[in-house]
Amino acid sequence: MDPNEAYSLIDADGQPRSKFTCALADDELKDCFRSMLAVRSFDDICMKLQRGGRIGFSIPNRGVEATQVGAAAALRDGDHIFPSYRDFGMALHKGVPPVEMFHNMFGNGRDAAQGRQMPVHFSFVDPVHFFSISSPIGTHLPHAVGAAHAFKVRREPHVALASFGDGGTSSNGFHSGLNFAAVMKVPVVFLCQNNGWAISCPSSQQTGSESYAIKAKAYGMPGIKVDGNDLLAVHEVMSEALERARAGEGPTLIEAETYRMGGHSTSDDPSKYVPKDVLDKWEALDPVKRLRGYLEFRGLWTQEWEDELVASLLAEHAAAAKEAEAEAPPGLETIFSDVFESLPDHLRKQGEAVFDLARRKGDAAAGEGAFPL
Amino acid sequence: MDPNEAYSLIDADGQPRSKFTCALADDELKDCFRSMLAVRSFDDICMKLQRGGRIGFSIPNRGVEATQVGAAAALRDGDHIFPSYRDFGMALHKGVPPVEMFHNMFGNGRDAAQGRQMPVHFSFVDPVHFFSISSPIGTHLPHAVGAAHAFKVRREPHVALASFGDGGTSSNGFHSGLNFAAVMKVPVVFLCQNNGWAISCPSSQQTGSESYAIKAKAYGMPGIKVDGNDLLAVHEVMSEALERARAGEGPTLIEAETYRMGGHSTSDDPSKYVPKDVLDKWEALDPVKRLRGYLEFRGLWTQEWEDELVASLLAEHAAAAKEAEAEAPPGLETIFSDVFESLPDHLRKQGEAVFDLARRKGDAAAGEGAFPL
Amino acid sequence: MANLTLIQAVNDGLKAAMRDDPTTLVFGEDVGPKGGVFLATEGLTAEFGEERCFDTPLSEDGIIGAAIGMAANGLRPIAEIQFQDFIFPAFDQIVSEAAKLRYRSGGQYTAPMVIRTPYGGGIRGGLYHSQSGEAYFAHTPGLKVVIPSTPHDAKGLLIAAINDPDPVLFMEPKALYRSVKGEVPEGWYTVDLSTLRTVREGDDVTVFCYGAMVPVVERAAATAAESGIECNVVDLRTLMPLDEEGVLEAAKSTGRVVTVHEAPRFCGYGAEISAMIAENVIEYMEAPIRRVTGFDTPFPNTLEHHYLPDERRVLDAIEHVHSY
Amino acid sequence: MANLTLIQAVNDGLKAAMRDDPTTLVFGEDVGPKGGVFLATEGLTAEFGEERCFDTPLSEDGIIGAAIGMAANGLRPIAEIQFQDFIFPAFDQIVSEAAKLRYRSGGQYTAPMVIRTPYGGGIRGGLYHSQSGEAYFAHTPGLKVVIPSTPHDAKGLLIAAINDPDPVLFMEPKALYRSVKGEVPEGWYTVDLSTLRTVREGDDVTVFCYGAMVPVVERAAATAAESGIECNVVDLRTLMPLDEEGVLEAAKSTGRVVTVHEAPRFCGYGAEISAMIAENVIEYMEAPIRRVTGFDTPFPNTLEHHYLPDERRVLDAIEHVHSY
Ligand SMILES: Cc1ncc(C[n+]2csc(CCOP(=O)(O)OP(=O)(O)O)c2C)c(N)n1
Ligand SMILES: Cc1ncc(C[n+]2csc(CCOP(=O)(O)OP(=O)(O)O)c2C)c(N)n1
Ligand SMILES: [Mg+2]
Ligand SMILES: [Mg+2]
Repeated sequence: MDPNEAYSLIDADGQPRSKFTCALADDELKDCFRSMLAVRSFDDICMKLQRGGRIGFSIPNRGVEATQVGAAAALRDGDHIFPSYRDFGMALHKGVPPVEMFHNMFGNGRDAAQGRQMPVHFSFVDPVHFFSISSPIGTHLPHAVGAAHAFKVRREPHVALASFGDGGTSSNGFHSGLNFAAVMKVPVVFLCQNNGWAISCPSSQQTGSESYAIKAKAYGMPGIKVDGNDLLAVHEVMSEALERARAGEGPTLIEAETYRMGGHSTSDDPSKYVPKDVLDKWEALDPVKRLRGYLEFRGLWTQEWEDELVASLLAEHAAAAKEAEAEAPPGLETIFSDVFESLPDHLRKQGEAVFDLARRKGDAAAGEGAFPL
Repeated sequence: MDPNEAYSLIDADGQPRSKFTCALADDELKDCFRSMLAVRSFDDICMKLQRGGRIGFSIPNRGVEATQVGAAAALRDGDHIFPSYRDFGMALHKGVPPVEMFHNMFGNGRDAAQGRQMPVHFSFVDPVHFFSISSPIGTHLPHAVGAAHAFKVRREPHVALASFGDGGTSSNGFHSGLNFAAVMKVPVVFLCQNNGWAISCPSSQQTGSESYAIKAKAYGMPGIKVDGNDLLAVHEVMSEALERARAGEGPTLIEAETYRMGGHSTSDDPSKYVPKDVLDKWEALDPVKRLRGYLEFRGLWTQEWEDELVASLLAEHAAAAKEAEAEAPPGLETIFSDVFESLPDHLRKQGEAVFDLARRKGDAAAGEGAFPL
Repeated sequence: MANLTLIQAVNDGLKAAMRDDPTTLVFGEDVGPKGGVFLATEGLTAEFGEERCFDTPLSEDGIIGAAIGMAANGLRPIAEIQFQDFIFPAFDQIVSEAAKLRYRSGGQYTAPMVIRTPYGGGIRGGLYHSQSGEAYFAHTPGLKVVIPSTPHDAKGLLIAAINDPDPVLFMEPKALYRSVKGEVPEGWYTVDLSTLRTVREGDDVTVFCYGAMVPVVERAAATAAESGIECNVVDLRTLMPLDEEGVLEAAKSTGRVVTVHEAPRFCGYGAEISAMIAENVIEYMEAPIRRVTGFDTPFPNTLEHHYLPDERRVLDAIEHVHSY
Repeated sequence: MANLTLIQAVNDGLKAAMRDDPTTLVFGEDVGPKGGVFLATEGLTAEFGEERCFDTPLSEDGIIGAAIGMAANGLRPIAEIQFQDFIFPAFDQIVSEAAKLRYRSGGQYTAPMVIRTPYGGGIRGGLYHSQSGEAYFAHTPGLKVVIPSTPHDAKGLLIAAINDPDPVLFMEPKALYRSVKGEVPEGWYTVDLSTLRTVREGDDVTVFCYGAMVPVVERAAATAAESGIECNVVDLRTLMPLDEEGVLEAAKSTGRVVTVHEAPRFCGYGAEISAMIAENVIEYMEAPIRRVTGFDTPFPNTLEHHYLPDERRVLDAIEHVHSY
């Protein structure tokens, strides 16, 4: 395959471009469609919560649902995901309960990370290893390589998936991660979600290369470019890459060409830099519409079914958000725990001083600062 | 050109592989040959000085002379060199007086850097901009990019040459440097001297890629592989890359395939990891022998001429070494100067304390530690 | 004079410096058309063109590395690191290269450049949009470290940093970007580096602080004054090279010292202030030297207001050293 | 018991740990067939195979990044950084990732790993083969920092670090690699982290030190004793988490304190010791708290013996605080 041409199976309306066999069974296809709607639902609610000042921050995911769900659907039990902050679609598809995700969005005391991270910086071990997301771009690529090495030395049939953006390809971690992966020949798949932008930086200023997939040449691994708005194509190339990895044939770089239809985050105003006509072009390639078209072509879709799905997702997510919002914030002691496995003396003392001061002078007041201002 | 095939003009005996026009005039060719002998002479003396305990450290250069001299010969006045520690062949060819280099090898008070750096970490502005060498691998690639940007904004016709090893391609600076260079389209040439080893790490464990030149694909620039023991070929591909850069067409990555015939440094024992048969293979491809053969083919060489050259170089270098060894070490105040342009109070005080203590308790004694032990 | 926020003063300072010196240029992530995520660079590409204000790929290593090369070859780069939390990919370039270039080349090559970066908490940014890294850099010989706390200083110190012959890390307290306003002279002016600013005079307790902690300390000092404790509040402004004499004088003048910063305490900048005093003027000290700082933990999100020193905590320390 | 050099003890410790725990593995630049540039890893590939001891490409970012992923997925990586001077390309991975993983995931993911790296001067290594970076790491919440000064401790602390559930930076004083020898027990044993070692008892002056400065301080203390000054010499061994109570007790016991390290003074580790004392037990201090350190300059080459604290300088400080 030419790493500069995007591989695609269905067209803008979801019609098959040519004869092909779809590896996904009917219920799997429907499940993927449900997950794409779930991403949209989760996304919408978060946007509303943020606009309403009830959570501090969110990351829009509209436009990139097929890449995330298609990739997640290709994984098997035991595979690990090393995600970036935009990848919550993968978590949703893998069955993470939305309420757990809302605990993070509200940073409450039931959040696995005790509200220590910003919203969308998830971390799960169950039902899927969804590695703790950090903000610094690209650092998790070598982590995926290390985790994959552990699979290899334990002779386990699992693969690590590292997912990142077009901007991420410029990071130190991209270079060291891909280089180490190829030299160590470990079971890892690198998924570059080329969504057109790194905040306001377009791909043309991110790299001089013909594509992101072609960067694989620098490391001696296959580089595949796929239509990221075509869930079937994403699923197929991901599945092949995962099989190569499982067979001990080493890593693959996949570029999924898609588009970020919203802003970078709730703090961003994309109208300052995104050309309207480009948005329109991509709107026509909407991934949900395309999978819907294909489902219909396969006789798996009715409007009624979709309406029901949307309604039940909304109900579920709204209830989850409500539940999370009602939770208490983390306890003060969580500032000091989890720095080390056990609490060293100096942190015990710092913690005691906080409680002591609160007793003597009252509690600290929350500030007014909001994310990026 | 195929970035995985090394371009070559002359064979192991210096005979032209096919008809070609040599861009180098007779005197230039002879000058290059002289420089290659100069590198060998300088190298030999440094090795002897180190074995004799008179300098602390050196870096052998046997085997890579054609790459360094061929590249340097292609540069024009005003071009800047961003070298690594093995690149003193470029400085010699560009006319840096050997005695200045020996001041550095002995770390004496006439060393431009006041003996602050280890041997072979040169820095010159005259007669050529030979950027201050630092030990950390790969950091100077983005420096070359920045310097090239300055040429570009000032509309100067100069080029920055960044030179580094095969190991250097794994560094953060390789990735950021090449990426920025291509995006910014600045006049810079990246010369990867693939000498087979990064200390004891062979290329097969440095990268999974088919060649180093092909890494250019990841950045969208031409990648050229050249026979690094063939001075004519190196000179030709360098000249073309420099012209492209001067014409505003952006950066090029050149891989010069050569071989490090000695150890990594005077602290290294290569017999622990270098296979003997590989050494023999490369011995047959000796770059000095090859240029000698070509000079003879052109009727420019006699044994007598070479003997005279060798003798005069030895005399010059030995005298220079002697002069440098006799120089006094840097003054104590040089510990504190050049941290900032002017001496801040706290450093003035720290310096005064050193002098005060020396007065009261005598001078500090030199330790016995030697480089890497 | 204009009444500007701190971020406006930064923007104004950049414009003044760029108008003054054609070799200056600004680059970093999103600093071009978008004008920076905090709008510090708004309008620069429009006024100075794409050659003098431009976006770079997402690599701090590349940003700082390229800046060093530019600086060494006659330009005056002003690089932006979007958040100080993201400066670490460039740590090698800063510590190994920018900081040591003059020394290791005997002054043949130098790196006169400014790295601007927002730092500190107070915006619900969690672990990676809140950190204060000054101690890492102040500990690195060859770097200057500057932190303004007022719009006036932000502009004047920034221009001074740009004019300085050495690499300067210019840390901007993002919590103050829009929360403080002040009079800022028009056009080009500088505030000398390595000078302290006396924020408030007082004979009872000396409080050293900088950046976003300055208004917190001011509030605490005002409250302390109500109960008769007069604080001598000193804004350090330049952390390296520090006006050590000035610090020691201020410490001696009251014999009671509190240092306040957001960064973790252990090996934080406050430790140096304490150590300097304990080494040189300990005999004047009438109380323990207290530090009010962030905790020795990563920076939390929901509970950030407990992590950050606030008026309560500063006041408590002032009272403690006063009544000791 | 065997009489080993410090580097032999490190090698022995690696072997003991790798024999004990099959999930341990060693990697880095030149650690395989060559056995490391200092021979710390000699024989490991031969004994444990290429899967458990191997060379990596030249990228510290990759070495540490991969180690984190291995640690988070059930292995016990022991990564070597060839010289601490070259740890900075991995600074982001260490500070942003290894140090913060447990905190930011609420313990769902952790990074139990060891980073071994030779540090310090005394081998004519100039700017980039001599630095001491402990303050950078001790200031970073979430990391442990360990520095042995004897063969016995090198082995015992290393095994303890490998067994520790948190990321540990294990800094080896390369100046002592072959210059000290000592009795080292055979087989597997640990020396508890966060414990001090009393090197010499004395009632007059307390000297805190670690790593390659310990023998320097010992010599100075021996000389001081000749003129009747008895020093309490404390080897800190674990810099983070430090046994702070032990430090304060030792400081109180003499009321006169000197701290010695190679790293630059400004915001160096010694500042924290001074600050801790000035904050908690200043009333016991009978003299200024002195620091004997490297200078606030990059590390020079020809003149390194002037840069490094030596017996003269330590003795001078001891005499000064003693006679104060
Ligand atoms: C090392 C680092 N530098 C800068 C940032 C600030 N930042 C956050 S997201 C982002 C753009 C990322 O773009 P891309 O990788 O394409 O991912 P996308 O947001 O498009 O999914 C930037 C610059 C960061 N998080 N980390
Ligand atoms: C960042 C960094 N890591 C490690 C080292 C130690 N080191 C010095 S030279 C070298 C190998 C370099 O190999 P290569 O780039 O191929 O250059 P060569 O020595 O072969 O010319 C290593 C690992 C270093 N100098 N810098
Ligand atoms: Mg993107
Ligand atoms: Mg090499």
